[in-house]
Amino acid sequence: MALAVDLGGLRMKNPVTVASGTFAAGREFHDFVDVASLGAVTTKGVSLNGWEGNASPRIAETPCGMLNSIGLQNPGVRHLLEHDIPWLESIGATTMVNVSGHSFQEYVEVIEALEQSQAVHAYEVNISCPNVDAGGMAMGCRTDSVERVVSMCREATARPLIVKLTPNVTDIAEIARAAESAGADGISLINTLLGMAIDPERRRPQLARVVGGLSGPAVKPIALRMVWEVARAVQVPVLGMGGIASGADAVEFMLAGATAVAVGTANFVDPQATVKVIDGIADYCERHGVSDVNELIGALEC
Amino acid sequence: MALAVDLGGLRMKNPVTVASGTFAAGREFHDFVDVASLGAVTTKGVSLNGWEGNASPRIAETPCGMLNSIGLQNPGVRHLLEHDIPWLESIGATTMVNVSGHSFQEYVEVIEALEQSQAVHAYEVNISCPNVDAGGMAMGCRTDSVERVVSMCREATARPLIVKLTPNVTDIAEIARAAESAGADGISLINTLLGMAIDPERRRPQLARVVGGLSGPAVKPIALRMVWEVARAVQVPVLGMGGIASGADAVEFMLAGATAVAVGTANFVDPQATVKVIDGIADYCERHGVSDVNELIGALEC
Amino acid sequence: MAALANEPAKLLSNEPVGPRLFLMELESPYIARTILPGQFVHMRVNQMADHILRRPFSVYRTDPGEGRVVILYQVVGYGTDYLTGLSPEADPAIELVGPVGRPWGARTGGERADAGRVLLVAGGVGAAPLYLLAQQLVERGAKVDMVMGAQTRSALVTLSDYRERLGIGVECATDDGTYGERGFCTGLASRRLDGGCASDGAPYDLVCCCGPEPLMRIVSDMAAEVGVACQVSMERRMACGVGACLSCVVDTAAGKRRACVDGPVFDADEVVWR
Amino acid sequence: MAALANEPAKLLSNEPVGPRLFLMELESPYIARTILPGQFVHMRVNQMADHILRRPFSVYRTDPGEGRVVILYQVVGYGTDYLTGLSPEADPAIELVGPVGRPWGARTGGERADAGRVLLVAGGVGAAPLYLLAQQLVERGAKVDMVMGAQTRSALVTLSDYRERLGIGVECATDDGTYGERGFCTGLASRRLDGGCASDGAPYDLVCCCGPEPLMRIVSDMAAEVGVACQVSMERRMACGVGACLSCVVDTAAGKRRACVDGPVFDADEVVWR
Ligand SMILES: Cc1cc2nc3c(=O)[nH]c(=O)nc-3n(C[C@H](O)[C@H](O)[C@H](O)COP(=O)(O)OP(=O)(O)OC[C@H]3O[C@@H](n4cnc5c(N)ncnc54)[C@H](O)[C@@H]3O)c2cc1C
Ligand SMILES: Cc1cc2nc3c(=O)[nH]c(=O)nc-3n(C[C@H](O)[C@H](O)[C@H](O)COP(=O)(O)OP(=O)(O)OC[C@H]3O[C@@H](n4cnc5c(N)ncnc54)[C@H](O)[C@@H]3O)c2cc1C
Ligand SMILES: Cc1cc2nc3c(=O)[nH]c(=O)nc-3n(C[C@H](O)[C@H](O)[C@H](O)COP(=O)(O)O)c2cc1C
Ligand SMILES: Cc1cc2nc3c(=O)[nH]c(=O)nc-3n(C[C@H](O)[C@H](O)[C@H](O)COP(=O)(O)O)c2cc1C
Ligand code: FES
Ligand code: FES
Repeated sequence: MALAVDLGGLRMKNPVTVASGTFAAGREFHDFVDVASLGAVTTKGVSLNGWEGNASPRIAETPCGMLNSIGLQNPGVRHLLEHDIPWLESIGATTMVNVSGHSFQEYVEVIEALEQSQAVHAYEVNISCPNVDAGGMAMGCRTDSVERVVSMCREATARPLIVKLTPNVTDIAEIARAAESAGADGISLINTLLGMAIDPERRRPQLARVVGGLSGPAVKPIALRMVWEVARAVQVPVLGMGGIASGADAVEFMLAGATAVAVGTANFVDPQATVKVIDGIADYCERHGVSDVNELIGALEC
Repeated sequence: MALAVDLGGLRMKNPVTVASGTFAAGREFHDFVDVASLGAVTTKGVSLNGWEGNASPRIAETPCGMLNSIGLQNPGVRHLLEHDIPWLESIGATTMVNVSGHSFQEYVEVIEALEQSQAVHAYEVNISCPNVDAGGMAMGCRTDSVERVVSMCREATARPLIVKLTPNVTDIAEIARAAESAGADGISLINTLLGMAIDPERRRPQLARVVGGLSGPAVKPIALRMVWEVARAVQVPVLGMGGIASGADAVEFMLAGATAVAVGTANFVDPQATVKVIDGIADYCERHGVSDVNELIGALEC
Repeated sequence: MAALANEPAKLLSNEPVGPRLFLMELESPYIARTILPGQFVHMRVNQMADHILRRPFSVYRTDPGEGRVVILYQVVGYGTDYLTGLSPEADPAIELVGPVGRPWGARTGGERADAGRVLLVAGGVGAAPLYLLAQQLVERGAKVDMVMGAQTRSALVTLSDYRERLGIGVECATDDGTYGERGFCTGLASRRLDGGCASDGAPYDLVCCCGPEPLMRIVSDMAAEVGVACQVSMERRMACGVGACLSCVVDTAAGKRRACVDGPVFDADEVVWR
Repeated sequence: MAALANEPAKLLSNEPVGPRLFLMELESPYIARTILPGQFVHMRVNQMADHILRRPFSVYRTDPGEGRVVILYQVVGYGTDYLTGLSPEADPAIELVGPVGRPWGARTGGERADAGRVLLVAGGVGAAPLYLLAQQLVERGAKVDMVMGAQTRSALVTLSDYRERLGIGVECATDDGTYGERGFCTGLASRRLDGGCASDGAPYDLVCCCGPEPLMRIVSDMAAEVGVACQVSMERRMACGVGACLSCVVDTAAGKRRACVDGPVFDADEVVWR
């Protein structure tokens, strides 16, 4: 059975990568799964000189989901290039780096730094983090800023450029079209939904930062709808995510139009979730007489 | 203990009403709870001449939530006035009617018809239904249309006018301010989040209408965040809803800034949910030495 | 009809009885006492917490004296699969909303409830909601014949109850031919309708059918052809189960009607089949 | 350190042992064999499906030969309450990710592991993650004293294990004075630190403390004052439990560090208390 897909120029041996920020750069999960067997590893968001992130508590559990307000804590692109990329290269992983910045220029500089490594195979430009004050989500909510940052990144690289969108918008298709027109090779969605949790006994927010990003099975119906809308609005391939925990979930996203999918919060529940999703897709194809997984993309009948 | 609240002129004996569309006009739940004991009954959305609604299947279960695409099926405002309002009046219920329309003018006409009854105590103007093609959500996503429809409704009545917002927007606070400036006495939120569910085995959407509105515990973190944002953005009171199933949930919404709360999907899980929420709020107040429930409104410490 | 209650129910037994078929016995005195043939219960099981909705099940048998109801269920998805794991020892928290819905014969009142010759047609677990009706009819001295279809012999789990407890004549069809006629039970139903009541050959007054929608449609067409009244029990996904949410509507000549409280039993000629 | 595994674990027993305190015994051979004192397991229980995250628990005792681990847990919220309902008969699906984390003494390597005189300070269930350490120290011939605080006498559920199984001298304080000194155990700890090791009065080489954060802060201050090295075991809400998500960070002199894999044991002087 053929499981390989092409995500805007990124050749993936199967349609499954991880959601940035839920898998670090893979090493922490290597005791559980063969990280090189994933379609790609998407690394935790990285900025130029690193960020400290937000205060603790940074997570809260919610019904069938969780909130996080990590705030893109990362040690900077140098550290990634020196410690993580070489390890990923050594095991033969396909690598997509999730790129962050506090300014348009910072995105470009991060990409420029990463261009030096041959072991970086694609970029996922995160213009959708709800947990940082500058950059992040605000940037991803307006077509003009989306077009600008994507164009600038586009000029900085010829590698596959995937743009990651925030779901906290009125019209996701419009944002996706803006990213496409500015040169994106693919659209990745959804990042987390802005949410909040309160401890009524203490009358306090559960997160130090008050609000955070919702992920996990709870958001799956919203993610699926947005993937479906975006896949019909753009020509470039879509990387779908949001609550994927099983092969069936992944197939649903592909039927809705995703070329590839990412497993996020599910890694916390089951550190072997990624390989189970890959196996589940393969099983599904076998049961349904699908010889090439690409047949599933957008095959929803409605 | 004082449980009464004032929702923009609507006197409620306690802060708990029901989410429109989950409780019909109360009669179906009267075997389970004393419907008159609720702070208010919010009736199912009503249009001028009634609508058929969407095809079946109309619901799908999702992780900790459900999708619905009922599509505002209703028998029209005459039927409501002849059958439901008199019953609500007879049991002594406080009644808020949820108003729908396919055009700005239809909203006004529905309100005009309802003005004839003294037993209608407030209006909840639904500019946020994701399940109808004309009117509904699209109208609630833009400040100009929100201002226009709310102004028109405002001219039609001196009764408390609560405007119900859709969460499917980039900036909920901006929409709330538009409603307030156009004369709303209160803001109600959230309506459902647009979502989708797929049956991978049949490769078909689970809903005949393909997309539907997500409700239930899954959406609570998003609802809570939006209530918190809106309560800080406007002066008028907020009616909070989205996944409320317990007294603790209700208290969280009040701490975030809601003056009153609505129980929706939880009615399906437990037909006594409303009274349990009321009792839970009272218990909480007692345990925390709160003598007037109004003390909870916006009392979040952060 | 009896007022609705949300009754805490005690699980007494829960046993496999056929392929993906289980019989669950619950102590639920109010519902056992008040439920009418064709009505159902809307079941909540507490620990199914990520699956928030209740599940509707017909009541198969009752023991009003002992306050017991019996449900026959088939495993088709998460909820029914979850049910199979429940044991009386673990004392799971179960609540039943009931008795819900319009019973068999309720539509046109007395006439049909007094029907003298009734043909029951059941497909699969559709045999469950017909049992209380059959029992009532037998008690009233009506002549009752039954046609029953199932995938295979071992799935005919209600057969002995109908035959032995009620003494009803039942003709069977199985998809794989392991019992009775091979194929669907529509052939049997058609011959019965043509031939009339098994005991005296007189035409039936009423056909009551429950099973997959295609079966119900065919049977309702056949009944219409020979001019016999027909009722069917419709299944829809249900949220509230009490008539408030409009999630369960069935297309009828009179517009969209709620399966939970305007049904589940509908006059077949009212239904607009999809 | 041993590689991480996600080991299916069989529940052997799960009994109340004190106020809101339960002892759970699990068969989990790999973890029983490899876990080091101070490390923990990240537990998943399948039916807690609406609560999707795992819960971290220290391993209290082990029986490596029999492949068993024992967890002492306190009921504080949904998950721990849910655990109380599990019984071996129902054979719940439990998985343990482990062994996770830096163990006691690991920071500065050999020196501390060989510490000759160690004071253990435990508040509440903080006594659990110190037991394997105490056992190891006793086996190595170190002199170990312990100070233990709890709300009330019946909550001192680990006391007999420390005293009888390990033969350690333990001084106690209870909030309500029902056993030992009345009040917090900080007074006892302070006097021990001043007085030195119970058997010979010589100063301690190391203090290991686990309990509520205010207790750990005070003990770490006291240790610093008398110049004794101190380690603490930090609790944070954890998502992945394996170092990938950065949800569990602790503020330290070296910046934000992950409690799950850079801890849970930290050198007290590194921690920036909040
Ligand atoms: C009035 C009524 C009486 C019923 N009586 C019985 C009975 O006596 N015995 C029995 O075994 N089953 C009965 N059913 C069907 C039963 O309710 C469903 O099989 C059950 O809800 C499925 O739950 P699940 O979680 O296992 O399946 P899910 O995982 O929720 O769904 C599995 C499949 O079943 C479909 N489905 C889910 N709920 C319903 C529903 N309410 N109606 C139709 N299809 C549904 C779904 O669309 C999906 O395709 C009855 C249904 C109704 C409406
Ligand atoms: C490394 C480590 C080892 C632990 N060892 C033990 C042990 O041996 N025995 C024991 O009883 N408990 C131990 N805990 C604490 C235990 O993990 C929490 O009590 C448990 O996760 C609470 O789950 P819950 O669903 O019952 O509570 P929830 O309903 O999730 O929360 C209840 C309260 O506990 C807080 N809480 C939740 N998770 C944590 C956490 N991981 N750390 C701190 N606070 C938390 C919440 O913020 C909330 O205030 C340990 C925690 C860590 C990090
Ligand atoms: C703890 C955590 C950290 C995250 N960090 C990042 C990040 O650094 N960059 C990014 O683009 N998305 C980040 N995300 C969002 C995820 O990549 C993903 O878009 C989202 O969680 C939805 O998928 P899921 O429901 O499968 O987790 C993070 C999510 C979580 C839960
Ligand atoms: C079955 C169903 C029907 C609904 N019908 C309406 C409606 O007619 N008018 C309206 O304003 N909102 C309607 N809603 C939205 C609810 O009133 C509420 O805003 C939403 O469900 C969130 O609350 P909950 O999570 O507590 O259900 C409906 C929701 C459901 C589930
Ligand atoms: S299930 Fe709610 S109206 Fe029928
Ligand atoms: S819990 Fe994920 S890094 Fe510690």
